[in-house]
Amino acid sequence: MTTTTEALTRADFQTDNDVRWCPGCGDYAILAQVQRVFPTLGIPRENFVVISGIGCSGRFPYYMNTYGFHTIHGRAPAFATGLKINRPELSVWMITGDGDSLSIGGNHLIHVLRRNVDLKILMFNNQIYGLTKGQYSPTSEVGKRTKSTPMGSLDHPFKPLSVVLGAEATFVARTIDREPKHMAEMLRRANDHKGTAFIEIYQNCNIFNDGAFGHLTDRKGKKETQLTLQHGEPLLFGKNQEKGIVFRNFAPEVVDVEEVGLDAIHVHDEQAPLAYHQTLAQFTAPELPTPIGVLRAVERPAYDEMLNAQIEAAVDRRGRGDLTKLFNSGDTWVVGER
Amino acid sequence: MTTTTEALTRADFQTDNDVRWCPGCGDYAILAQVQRVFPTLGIPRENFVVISGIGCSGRFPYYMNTYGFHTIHGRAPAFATGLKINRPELSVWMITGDGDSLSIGGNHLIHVLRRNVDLKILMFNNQIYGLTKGQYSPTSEVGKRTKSTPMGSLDHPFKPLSVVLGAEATFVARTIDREPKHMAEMLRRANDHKGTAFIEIYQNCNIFNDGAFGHLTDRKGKKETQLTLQHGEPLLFGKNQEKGIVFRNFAPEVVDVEEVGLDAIHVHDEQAPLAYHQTLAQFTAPELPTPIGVLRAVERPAYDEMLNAQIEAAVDRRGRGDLTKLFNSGDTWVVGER
Amino acid sequence: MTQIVGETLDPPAAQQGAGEERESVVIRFAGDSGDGMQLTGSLFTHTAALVGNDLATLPDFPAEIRAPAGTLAGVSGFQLQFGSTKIFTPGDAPDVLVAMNPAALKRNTDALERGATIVVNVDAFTERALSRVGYDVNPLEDDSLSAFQVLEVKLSSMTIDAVEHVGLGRSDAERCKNFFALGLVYWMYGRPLKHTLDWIAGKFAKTPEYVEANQAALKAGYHYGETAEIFAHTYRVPAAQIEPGLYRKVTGNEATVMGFVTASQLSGLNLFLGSYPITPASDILHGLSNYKEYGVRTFQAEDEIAAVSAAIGAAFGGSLGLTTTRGPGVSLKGEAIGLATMIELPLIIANIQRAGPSTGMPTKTEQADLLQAVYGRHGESPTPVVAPASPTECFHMAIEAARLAITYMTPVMFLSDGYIANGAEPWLVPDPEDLEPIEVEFHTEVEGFHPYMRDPETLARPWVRPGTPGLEHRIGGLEKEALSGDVSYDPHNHEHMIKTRAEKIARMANSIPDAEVFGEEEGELLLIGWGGTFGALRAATMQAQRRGMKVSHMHLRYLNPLPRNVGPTLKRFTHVVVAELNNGQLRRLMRDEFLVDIQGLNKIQGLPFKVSEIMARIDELLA
Amino acid sequence: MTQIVGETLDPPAAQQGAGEERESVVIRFAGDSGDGMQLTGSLFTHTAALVGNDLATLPDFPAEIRAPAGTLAGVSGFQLQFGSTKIFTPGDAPDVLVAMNPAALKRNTDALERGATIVVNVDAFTERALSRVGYDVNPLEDDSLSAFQVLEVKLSSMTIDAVEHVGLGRSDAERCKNFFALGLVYWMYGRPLKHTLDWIAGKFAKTPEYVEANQAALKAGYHYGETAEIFAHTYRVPAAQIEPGLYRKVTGNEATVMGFVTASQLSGLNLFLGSYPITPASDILHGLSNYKEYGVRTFQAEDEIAAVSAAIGAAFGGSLGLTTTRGPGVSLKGEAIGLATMIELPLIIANIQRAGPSTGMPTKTEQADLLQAVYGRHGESPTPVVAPASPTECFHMAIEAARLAITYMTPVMFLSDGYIANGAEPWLVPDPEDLEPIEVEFHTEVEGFHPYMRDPETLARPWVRPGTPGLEHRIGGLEKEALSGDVSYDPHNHEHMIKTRAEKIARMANSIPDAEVFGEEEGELLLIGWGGTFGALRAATMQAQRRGMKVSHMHLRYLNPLPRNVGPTLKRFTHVVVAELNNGQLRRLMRDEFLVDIQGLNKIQGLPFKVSEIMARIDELLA
Ligand SMILES: Cc1ncc(C[n+]2csc(CCOP(=O)(O)OP(=O)(O)O)c2C)c(N)n1
Ligand SMILES: Cc1ncc(C[n+]2csc(CCOP(=O)(O)OP(=O)(O)O)c2C)c(N)n1
Ligand code: SF4
Ligand code: SF4
Ligand SMILES: [Mg+2]
Ligand SMILES: [Mg+2]
Repeated sequence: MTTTTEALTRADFQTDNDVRWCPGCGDYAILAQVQRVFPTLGIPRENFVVISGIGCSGRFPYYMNTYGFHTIHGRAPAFATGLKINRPELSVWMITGDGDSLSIGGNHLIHVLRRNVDLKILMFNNQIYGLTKGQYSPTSEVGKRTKSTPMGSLDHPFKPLSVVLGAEATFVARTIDREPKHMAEMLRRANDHKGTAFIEIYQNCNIFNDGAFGHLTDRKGKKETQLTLQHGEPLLFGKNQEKGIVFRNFAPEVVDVEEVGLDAIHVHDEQAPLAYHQTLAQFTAPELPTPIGVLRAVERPAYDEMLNAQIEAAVDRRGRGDLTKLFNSGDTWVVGER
Repeated sequence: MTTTTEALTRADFQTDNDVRWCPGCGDYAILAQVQRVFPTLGIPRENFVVISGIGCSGRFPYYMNTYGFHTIHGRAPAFATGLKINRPELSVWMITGDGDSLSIGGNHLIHVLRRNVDLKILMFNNQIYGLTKGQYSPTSEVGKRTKSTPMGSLDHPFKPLSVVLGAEATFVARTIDREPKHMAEMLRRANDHKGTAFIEIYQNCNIFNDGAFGHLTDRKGKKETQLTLQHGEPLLFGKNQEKGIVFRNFAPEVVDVEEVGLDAIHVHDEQAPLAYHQTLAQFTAPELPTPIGVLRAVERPAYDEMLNAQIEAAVDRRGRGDLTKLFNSGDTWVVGER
Repeated sequence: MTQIVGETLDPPAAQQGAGEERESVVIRFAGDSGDGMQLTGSLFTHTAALVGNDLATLPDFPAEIRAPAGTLAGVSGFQLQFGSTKIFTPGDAPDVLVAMNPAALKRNTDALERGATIVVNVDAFTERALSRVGYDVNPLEDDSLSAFQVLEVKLSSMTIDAVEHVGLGRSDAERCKNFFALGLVYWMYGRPLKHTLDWIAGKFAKTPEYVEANQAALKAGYHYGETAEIFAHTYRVPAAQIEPGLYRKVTGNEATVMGFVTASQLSGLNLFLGSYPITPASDILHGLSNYKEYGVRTFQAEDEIAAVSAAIGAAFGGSLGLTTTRGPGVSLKGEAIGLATMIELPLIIANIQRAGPSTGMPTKTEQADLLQAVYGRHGESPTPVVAPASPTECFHMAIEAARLAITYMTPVMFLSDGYIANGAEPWLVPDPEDLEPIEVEFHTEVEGFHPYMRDPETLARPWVRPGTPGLEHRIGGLEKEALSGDVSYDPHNHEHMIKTRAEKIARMANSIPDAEVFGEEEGELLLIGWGGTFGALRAATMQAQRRGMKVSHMHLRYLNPLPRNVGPTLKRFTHVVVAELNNGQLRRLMRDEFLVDIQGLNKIQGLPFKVSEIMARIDELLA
Repeated sequence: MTQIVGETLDPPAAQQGAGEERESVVIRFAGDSGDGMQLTGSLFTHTAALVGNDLATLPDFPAEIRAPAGTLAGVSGFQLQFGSTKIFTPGDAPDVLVAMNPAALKRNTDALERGATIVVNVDAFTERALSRVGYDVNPLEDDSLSAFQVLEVKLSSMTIDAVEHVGLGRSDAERCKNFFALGLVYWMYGRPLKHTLDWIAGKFAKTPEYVEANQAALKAGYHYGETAEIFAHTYRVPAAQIEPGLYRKVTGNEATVMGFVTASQLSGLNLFLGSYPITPASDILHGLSNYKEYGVRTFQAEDEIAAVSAAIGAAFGGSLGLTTTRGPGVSLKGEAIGLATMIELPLIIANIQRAGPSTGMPTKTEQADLLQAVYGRHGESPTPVVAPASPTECFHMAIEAARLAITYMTPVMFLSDGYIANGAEPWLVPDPEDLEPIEVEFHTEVEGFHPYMRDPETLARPWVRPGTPGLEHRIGGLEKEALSGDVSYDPHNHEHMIKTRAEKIARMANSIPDAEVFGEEEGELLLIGWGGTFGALRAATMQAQRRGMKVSHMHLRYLNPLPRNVGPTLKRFTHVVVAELNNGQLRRLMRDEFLVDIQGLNKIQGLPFKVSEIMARIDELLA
């Protein structure tokens, strides 16, 4: 029974449950990183709550020795909202998949983001429905052949970060299952953000969509394909950071840094107008590198804080309610003994 | 019984049903405009289908003498998708409200847009729940006092055009109930677009949210507040078109045209990168004028067309299916008389 | 505003004695949406209450927000019954109809019985207004109303005359005509004006000319009655024998709101409401959002699924989770309610029923969501159901719903209906001290803890708030291992858990009261009802009993599980009839459970029962 | 691939005569997910079919996609029963268990009865593998398996030896061990190898070394049986008396897919499926998406609500609208199904039930969504329900669901379950000419048209395709005026429409067949069942009848409305028992309807009935 946070280690967050993901699944790496980062956040273990929807990712809470809630498909943002409003002192982390969050749960996701409820959302994007055995998902590329699309899928995929930016999310980041250090940093950044923090984690489903992010994780090629974002730093990538991004009339262009000079390269700004972040969200391989890191981090009051402030204000203004006051208000009259 | 389109007039599209909106409601103006534009589109009356969700706007189909379907709250995009896939020759128009489309129906909306089903969506945005008597909606401004928010609403409102752009809508426009000519043009543009056309129509609810768009419809002030978009034309507004918009590092700025010169003013491009359209969607009064017109119009194959093409391709490849073929496939064996 | 029933408010002694005495009277005010009929009715109600009558009211709103003036769709009505005995319903048929225009007359004549009095605003019977609602001939001029006593009053023009001295514009002046009409009706029933005069003075304090005009109109109407001698009779309705105390007029929805706030106070839990607006449940959202100083958190969600899910999230956090809606919303919430059943957390789902199926007739009442409440989820997911019988009872049953949810760690369905939600009654304000606390014990003991260990009596599992050190555990919708709560696919464990969840709900019967039998414990006919049909059933039963018929009435507030005495009771009657505003839903549940050939008295018209309809069936069966 | 049962496939004559004759045999292959047990079982099945046996099969997949190798969670099983008489179920308990590793043994020993044969791959019983599944001692080395005949076979090493000459790597070689095991079992039951050898040749045509290795393993297994003399007996299961014709092995889901495609062809309507993936319904989506050349449009929607809504949109357009799901999906679709009831368009909702409530045990079977199917929507929204009784019957009942939906213009619920969805049977391929067309008439006549006019017999309203000139009209979820279909709030119209919609469904009883009574038309015990319990109930009934007991079996394919002969029939039996895999759902419906004290035989373990469980109840009642 640990109430202090001092002694917490990764082991404190592990459960006895057998981990039931497929061997080789990217989910393992994410679990490990979360278990490593949680003990460092200065939060008592009992104040963590992990809430998930349904999917392979949905099993996550069972493997975290915290309070956990494996809810129903797509609705985790709503459960988490109800919890956080009532228990603002808890650190609420939501785990979801690309299907859970963007297919059945798309609406709850965009609403929680616009409300900016103080939650941390980790979206495991494997571009497939894993748990139901491999149908295409809302993030699968057009033409994907799966059991439900033998002639190839037709739906233009969502770019998850584009969707969440459309909803004016206050914190938007992306990381990769195979980049543990980067992931740890993103988790910490999310934790520090007051409001809804959304992290898309590219996650390999080695059973139904193996190698979907191979171009980003391939040790040799990844410097060419990853664009690591750093606030205040120019948008550089390539083996020797020799390539940069500039924008002309909203259109990104890859340029040779030597040619244009470092000063010409666009400097990343987490607080820039949303359209800039939207541009980054639209970057698609192979034409452009894939941005990794915090795209956007801006401040806006959190819904749960504001609601609880209203409660306090009402108490201040009218005094704490009691039943006598409650019953005796309204239009009343007395009937006397006759 | 009209099967030709030649003789169609507004009256052909009117029904006997008593129109049951509140006197003065902005919905009347929209109805009138739709009834005026439909006969001009060269489509037989019986090929129009008007599908709605629930809300004051949801009554729209009852007043249109076409095929009409008043469905359930928020799901109209899905009904319309099912219809259009099966009956591509029909012209399917969807009517929805800000609550219907962005509250309960937000997910269906973004999915129909990413799929680019060939539908025309008219979203009546009155920034309020009309039919349920005046609760705040997902587009109401923060701090709105309504029956359900006596101390003011807390939720950061959606910018509908931002949300639909996040979903990579192919056609995005905005018009106003009080601008009938502009509205007619938008309706025609939507009709001509192949794919999902989304028009946000600012609509005054004179009962529960009167004057929400007063700054845009006020005869005197509107030149200062409306930014009328024209493809290939600079972003100008003001009484004498003396103000213009430029962008610096994704941030819009209002400039004096004379000062900077007309050439410096940003030229509107319906096919520009999405981030540009997203910038326009983010314009909020009073700092910036409100863009009116077609923000974005790009081409992408329509879902229904592609699906029906797959059907044809399958028939071409395998021949039209018949029952004998169906039954006799798979692993079979014959049991003989014994 | 508290007033005391006393001498100052009594009508002039002279008049008191005048008029014919009536046990009860039914009045309906009807006019255009803009005519202020709801207000007029409310003011009459309040005066009746102050005079000491018992009463019941029912507003009848138009379906449209603002239907065009003068149309049938725009007619707004308010009916009340007041009397010197216990009043159970707003009345079958009005004794007096006040009709402010032809539309109001047309919409309401069918509701009248021979001999009723109609007060019409004859000024409004213009040719245009008549044709607008499809009257080819003026009904005041043919004999179509010959069964009634029609009083043609120039309400508009007399009002304009009466307030002329105030100097309002003509149309503003005319808008006072509802007070003229009210004054007239006050005179008919010997009612004092004082309360209404005071109310006007308070309401329009900032615009003295309105105070003057409205007061003048009220008095003018009263005096017109006195002087014009157009009434054959005036009536007297003496005060009722009412339990002394402080009263407050409440609608069902208001009582529901107070009930849930009270439950939260009695349990010491914060109340959390997750809701998505839908008429007529929205008023509960509106009401609760005004009680922030009671720690009530309201959340207007993006849809019903989010609303119920947030309420479950709140319950997981240790708050009292509530979600309010109407039928279509319940249809959407089924999956999440099933989850609450599995994770065994308290949750209240309040369904203010209206006429279905689908969107149906959303402004009309019905009781057709009972089978959905009991069976409307996949899998074996037993759900308790309670239903208040009257507006004021919503208060008590809301508390009961919370008590059962908390005590048994389960979702509970609270079924109200449009009829009681909008209907109003006087409510004897309780003393908070008399209310029993709801016991809540959050588990904190680490030793021996298992998430699914159970209270031996109630079978409830412990409620643990996240944040409690050492009790970290995980819940979810997959089948749980008994005790540990771990995911389990064991066949016998599943059967055990299914049976345990069912048994837990069945055991609730131990902690709910027996159903009251009104009348003899055996006899020829047992009338069974539930929900808002109470008043009509009780009134009919009393009528039948007075006529010597062996009829008893059992009204059920607990529908799943049923109280223990229901089965034995119904076997003691020759006939058992379940009367409900649906196609026979409680009847089905009871036939299955008791194998008794229960008959149905069913009305599915979007309207409440009339006492006479029930009497007709009683007569038919016992004649 | 069509093969003909004939001489070439018969086992060597010498062996034919050998072995003890058995009427039927149950075999279960069990191993790790990667061991190819499903394939092994399927190949055995196919050979049994070719030899002329009747049979039934049931796969048993692990809940995890890829559980770690060697774990209990990762065990994959395939059970089949084949015989010389009609086979109704995959069998209660295996006569032979093939266990490829300790996990497979541990998971399956409970299922065995005394005397069963266990073939174990002794090579896999390493210390590490044993401890992984919690065996402290090697069960092969204590006496825990003494009730069984255990055959320890070095499956892995012998396979490696047998295929050595092919030159595969060791681990590739080892992976052929399922064929070694299959060969061994073939020898035990005197089965021919030819079909399997051919299958291997075809399957691995591109990699000849696999052909060689797998064929070698198969033969080696067979020869090992022949030479090793480890079997006390071999067995002979003669061919069954099977109706001659072309057969095809189908699972319930495959038959469902074909049924809906066939319904579309028979009606001339395009089939549209709106669906959201959910196991075990997804296979219907997968299956139908392969039939595009039949005009089948499949739409993987963003959720279940969109899926059903799109299907209704398709029906509005004149297509055959279908949506497929499992319980949680039905819980979400309730509101839209209610709309379909109101607008009276055909729609089929297929629910492949699994164990609930909530997420429940999603890989286990159950029949607990019946009450939801009948009552799971707000308001009075009667919904017909049909349920196939076996895998092959899914074909016919899918067509029936479509026929009822179209003929009566209504949503229809098709209730399958996980047991029949994944179970397989031989299907006598029908001649398309023998299938009755489904009549569809789109209304086009303008004269006298009203959207809600009705067929006097079926009460169905006309189906009009948008695009039909002159018939423009509007539909929706608000109550409809009879005939015109305009929005109506008229009280009597509402009651009329509620009753009409109910009557329409009730009249379906006119066009559905009487329920077949298997056995005498009266007697001591009537066993009633529905859905996938058919096989076990029928087998038990036959067993009881053979023992002279007066037991009959009535299996219901139409659950709402019930066939006309159900009521009269059950009154002719002393005992009536409804056997179902839930807590008594059909039983409730029937008790309500018939007021008969129907008893329940209920199993809620996520597993099908065993014949012996039913026999036990029969004995108990009739002893
Ligand atoms: C209401 C409901 N519909 C459908 C399902 C079936 N289902 C479970 S998970 C899932 C999709 C999972 O995809 P994703 O969110 O990408 O998670 P992953 O398994 O890939 O981690 C679906 C369709 C369900 N459990 N509940
Ligand atoms: C499932 C369901 N939930 C709630 C409602 C109640 N409802 C009807 S319309 C509406 C919102 C309408 O707002 P909007 O879409 O903005 O339309 P408006 O009336 O303003 O045109 C709501 C909450 C409903 N009809 N169905
Ligand atoms: S199916 Fe894919 S996502 Fe799911 S556990 Fe296996 S590898 Fe991971
Ligand atoms: S409530 Fe508002 S939106 Fe609805 S009809 Fe009236 S004015 Fe129009
Ligand atoms: Mg996924
Ligand atoms: Mg609105």
